[in-house]
Amino acid sequence: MPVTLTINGQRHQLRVEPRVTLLDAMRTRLDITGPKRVCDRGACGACTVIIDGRTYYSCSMLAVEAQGRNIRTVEGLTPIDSATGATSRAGGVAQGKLHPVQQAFCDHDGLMCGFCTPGFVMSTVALLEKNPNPTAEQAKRALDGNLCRCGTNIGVLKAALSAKGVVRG
Amino acid sequence: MDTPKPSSPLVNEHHCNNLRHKGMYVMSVPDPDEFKFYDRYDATAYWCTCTQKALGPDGLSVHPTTCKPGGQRGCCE
Amino acid sequence: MDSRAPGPGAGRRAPENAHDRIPDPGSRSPQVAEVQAPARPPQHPKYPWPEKPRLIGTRISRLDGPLKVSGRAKYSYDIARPGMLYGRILRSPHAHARLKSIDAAAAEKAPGVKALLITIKPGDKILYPGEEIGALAAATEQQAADALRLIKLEWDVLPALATVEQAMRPEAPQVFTPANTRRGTAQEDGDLAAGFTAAAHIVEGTYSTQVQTHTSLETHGSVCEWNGDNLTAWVSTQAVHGTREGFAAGLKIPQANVRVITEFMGGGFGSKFGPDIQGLLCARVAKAANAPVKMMLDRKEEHLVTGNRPSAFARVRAGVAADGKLTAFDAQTWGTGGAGAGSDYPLPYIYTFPNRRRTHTDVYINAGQQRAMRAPGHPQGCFVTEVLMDELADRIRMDPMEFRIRNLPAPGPNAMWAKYFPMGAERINWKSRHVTGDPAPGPIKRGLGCSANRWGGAGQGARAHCEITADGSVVMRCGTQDIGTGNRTIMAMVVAETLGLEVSQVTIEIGDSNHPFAPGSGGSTTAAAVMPAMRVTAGKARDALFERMAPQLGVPIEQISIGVGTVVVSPSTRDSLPDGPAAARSGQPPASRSISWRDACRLLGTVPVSVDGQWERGLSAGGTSGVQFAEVEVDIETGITKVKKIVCVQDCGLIVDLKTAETQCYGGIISGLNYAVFEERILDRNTANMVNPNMEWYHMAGPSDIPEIDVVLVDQPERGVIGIGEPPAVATAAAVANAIRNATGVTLRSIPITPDKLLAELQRAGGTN
Amino acid sequence: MKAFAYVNAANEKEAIAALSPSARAGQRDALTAARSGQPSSVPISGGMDLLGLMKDYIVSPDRVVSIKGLDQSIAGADGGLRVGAAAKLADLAEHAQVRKLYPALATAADSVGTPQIRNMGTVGGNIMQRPRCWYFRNEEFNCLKKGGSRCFAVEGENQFHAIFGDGPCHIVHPSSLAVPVIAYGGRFRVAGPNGSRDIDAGEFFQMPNTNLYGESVLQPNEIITHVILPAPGQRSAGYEVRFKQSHDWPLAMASVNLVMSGPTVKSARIVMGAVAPVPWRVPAAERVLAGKTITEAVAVEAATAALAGAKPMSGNAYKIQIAKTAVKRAILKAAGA
Repeated sequence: MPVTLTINGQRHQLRVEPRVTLLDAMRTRLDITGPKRVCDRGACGACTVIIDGRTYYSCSMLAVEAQGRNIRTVEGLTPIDSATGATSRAGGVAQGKLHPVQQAFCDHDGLMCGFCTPGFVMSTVALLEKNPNPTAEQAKRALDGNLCRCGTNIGVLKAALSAKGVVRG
Repeated sequence: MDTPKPSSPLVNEHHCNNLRHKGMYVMSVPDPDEFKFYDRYDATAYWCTCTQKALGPDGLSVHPTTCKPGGQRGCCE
Repeated sequence: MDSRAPGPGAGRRAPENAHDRIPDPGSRSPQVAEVQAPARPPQHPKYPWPEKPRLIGTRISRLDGPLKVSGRAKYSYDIARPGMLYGRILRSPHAHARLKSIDAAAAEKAPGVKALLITIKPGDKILYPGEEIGALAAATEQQAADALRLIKLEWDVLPALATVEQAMRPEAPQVFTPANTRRGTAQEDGDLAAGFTAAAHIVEGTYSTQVQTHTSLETHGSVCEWNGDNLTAWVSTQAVHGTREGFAAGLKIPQANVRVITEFMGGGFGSKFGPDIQGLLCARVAKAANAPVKMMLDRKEEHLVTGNRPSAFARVRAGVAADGKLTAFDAQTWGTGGAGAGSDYPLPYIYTFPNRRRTHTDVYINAGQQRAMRAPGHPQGCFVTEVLMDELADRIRMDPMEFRIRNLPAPGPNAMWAKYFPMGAERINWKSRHVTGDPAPGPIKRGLGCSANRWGGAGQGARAHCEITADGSVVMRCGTQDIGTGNRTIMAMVVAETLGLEVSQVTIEIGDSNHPFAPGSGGSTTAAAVMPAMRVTAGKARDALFERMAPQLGVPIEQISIGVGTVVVSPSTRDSLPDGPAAARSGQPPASRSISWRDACRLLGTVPVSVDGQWERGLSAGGTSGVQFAEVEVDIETGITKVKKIVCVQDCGLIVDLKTAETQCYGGIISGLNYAVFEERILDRNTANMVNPNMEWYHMAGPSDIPEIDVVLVDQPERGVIGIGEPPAVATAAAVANAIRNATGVTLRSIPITPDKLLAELQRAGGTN
Repeated sequence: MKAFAYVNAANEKEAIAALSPSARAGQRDALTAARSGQPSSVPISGGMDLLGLMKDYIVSPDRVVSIKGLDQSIAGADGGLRVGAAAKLADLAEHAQVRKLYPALATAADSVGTPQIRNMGTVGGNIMQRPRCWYFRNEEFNCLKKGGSRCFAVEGENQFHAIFGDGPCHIVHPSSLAVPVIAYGGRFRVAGPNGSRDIDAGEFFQMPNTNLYGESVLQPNEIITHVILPAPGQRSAGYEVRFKQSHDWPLAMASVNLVMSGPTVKSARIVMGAVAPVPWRVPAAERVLAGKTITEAVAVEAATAALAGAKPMSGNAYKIQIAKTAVKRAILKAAGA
């Protein structure tokens, strides 16, 4: 069925079966692969996106049900710098032009293999857009829907508590 | 030149050519002190490179004691 | 090791297991190089580590951080190729069964299906749930899943072994050939009877650890694309070269025809060293469909078939003398690594029991097989020994840390526990530790515990290629991979250090089997294998640059050296390394001149510097030691443990990037915390099917479960680089278990320490309220 | 997940029409479909639970009817509270009046899952979610609830299963909200082909020996539209014990609602969650509190009474202690002690 999705401010029209999740539509049809498929059951947070200001598990929502809503993925936080481009080579993304949360994750090493990272970044963005100065407890609770297997949580928490300049959503 | 020499404390030329374990890819330097801190042990996970599983082409489990030419297993090389 | 004292294990004898006897090596060459080499640190490397490094040992942010935080890092799971199909694997729903019939006709004709492959025939037996029996590829994921369900299978379901108890029963059905168990030979040393006679106290008990699965966030799998007879595979692997070899062997094609790419990789923890059966199936259906195929496993498959840490059981009897010296250790141990795989682990761990005996038995059950998992064997041995140590310490009423120090093996650079224990004690406020059983009123009991760990971590064999071009670009290519450790970043640090550049000026290309050979990333060996190759190759490139510059500048090569972002030409002779000893000595600043890096490289014209280099002795080592302390709060009315703080004192030789090294420790500790209280593969005892193959009931710590973690990294620059992926993961569970014991006064000899176990012990000890 | 047709219902009426047997291609009888556990039309709201069931092939409907058009308001009504079934759990948890007047409800909403689940999940969806029993949720086990012949938990892995109820199925009811709703004496407003009716929350959920294939009296062509609570007692609270402090299900929880007469309890309602196939109200414990001033000893006495009838399975006796603690602490929390 025809589905129109508004992702990172861009409208995408596609035809998908009703059973296709928002996550799979983004990943397999639109090459938006920041959101990851990890547990595929709403238990790990790697697929987290922000819809109308709130975090959602995109694995647990049908694409058809996401129509008419403002969907933000991790890609939307950082426009691609045409000078460096999003090459697959390390360091290719526009240095110094990251979203404050992304920058804080880099600065505080809130990532290792990086597979959970887009989800954690989005949960942190949603938290800080609502509450720019969270306590450690508030930050942990806000991130409780995300899991990391490498064990980057210490860096993630430091990033969440130190990222400044996030605009209230 | 320090070219790694092809030999292994666990699997050697008397074993099936298709027997594999992680150490064959990682090439860590044997630690001469290791057994000062505990006795010898073998925590190794083995697999067969033909099947890419821990079971050989004959459906039996892969292990250095059985993956040897001349044994009962017909699949060995 | 201290040469004055014989090592505590000096008399330890090797077992008589056939595969432990090492026949004379060195005649024919197997396909895979594995190394037997002297590990003694070498003497005078041509390119030694700098005495006063500019970058090494500092905190540098991950080079691939921006790509990862922006979602633009493309993992194997993210690869999309034109015309790509989606593959799914047909698996056994049973743990032990014989196939009666199979009918795939409907699936073959199903919409979107382009290739179908059945690898089982009636009469064949499967040995664990999820065992592979076929695969197909279809145009969409949904079509692939639909088609899979159209395949009709009829089975004779056979009795399955779900637990070690079931498998070890004398009347158990014989599921495995030649038997359900494989008994090892006893290892013995000293005089056990005399040891127990000398003991003032004896502790007896059965200790156990669970099966845990790797649960890498990126599942196993690949995208396979054929171009004629050539295969390109994007694989989530810890070993691009090993995986190339595996594809070639499994598919019977030349390695020259295979290219494996792993630009980014979402965790492996020891479970990803080859294409695996799913890689072969992916390549085969891609060939049959004549189209690229993506075949990534789902979470359930990942739990069932891609590896796990074996369980461990130990029936132990151990003695201690009145003076606090260990006297005797007698253990029967067993465990399961699944269907036909081993489960051995080191025991007793670290501490010196002069008289001891141990026999291990591998027990096979109908479950997916074990694979190497973050310090294979060590967390098991550490848990059993360290909990026992606390029990023994209590018997002689000695502080458990003092007791440990009294029974340590001789110190050495790889055995620094006696120094680290007091360091950690200070930071956890060990002075505040009460004797076993928190006397404070109320349901919340607080406790402290400690434990020790060791690991090897020496690597070798990595090769690299470096190019410096006239525009000043530096490209380093190496067939290693960054599995999340920060390898890419520390590689750049070493290259930049050597060439006087910033890390951002260096391009590191890894994760491709077309690059020069480097070993797989396992055993905490990557840093120790790759950093020397970086130092040597960059050093050679620098020398080659100087060689090319010298005639053009009209100076002898000895007068050219590296500055910071510059090449320095000085009239005096000096050591070729900018940061070498000679540089430090040269006091006079005569009329040297600096040429910018760009200008210096411009002299190369159209022909770049292009050199090969490889790992050399003297720049890396193995053997690490560490201690950990835990502080917990246990609610004795609910059995819920909250880990409040972990202190970790850990060495790892020369620290390259302090930031990523610390993160490795955090990660190891959190994995140990999961092992202590949360995660467990739970099999239905009647069918051997896993009941929690998900991330909901397979418990893992989330943000609110993470304690404060205090890491002290001990820099040992004189030892060279040593890996640190595994060491910090070893000791946490034991420290937490000991802290829980200290808090509650009850001994938990089994992890994970879940509320049911804790409440049962509390009940036994006299009730909870 | 099996393919299905998608219907976007604009309102209640359309939703019910789409869910009704007559609207279905197969014309199968709704009750037969319900008994088989495989209704051919199912409503979707937040979708968290349904998509998981469908991905695991536990439920494979032919038609999915979106009911997001339902009321999502949270407002005072008739001296009590009316919550639209489409209200998000996050909104309920953060609602100032709810937090003040119905703390057990707010606590329960706030402890559901994770921020993402609370953002997506609705009140109606939480009430109507299917059990989390790992035998029910794994396709390999054809358990009683799926039309099979046995409950695998009985002789299997039952550490998270029920300690009350006589089976034959031993799930624990998964809804955290249902527990305080019953404690507050609430009711569910249900819409169906014949209009709207209210059902007492305490009568809404059904034991397996009454209804093996579902967990409530709701018919397949009915939907919950509102949760309606009367005025709360002067004191109330909820307490949940969970294994992980991050995302997890409760090992046991309790909601306590006290009508006070000065410092004395006039009447009490105590409901436990995660201990039985339905939210488990414990009149014996309520009676202990009646006429008493709450002290630790009284709370322990009530908690002991609450668990007196527990019939643990082979591996979950520990939950008795945990549930006892939950009840005790909920009572003390409600009393402000």
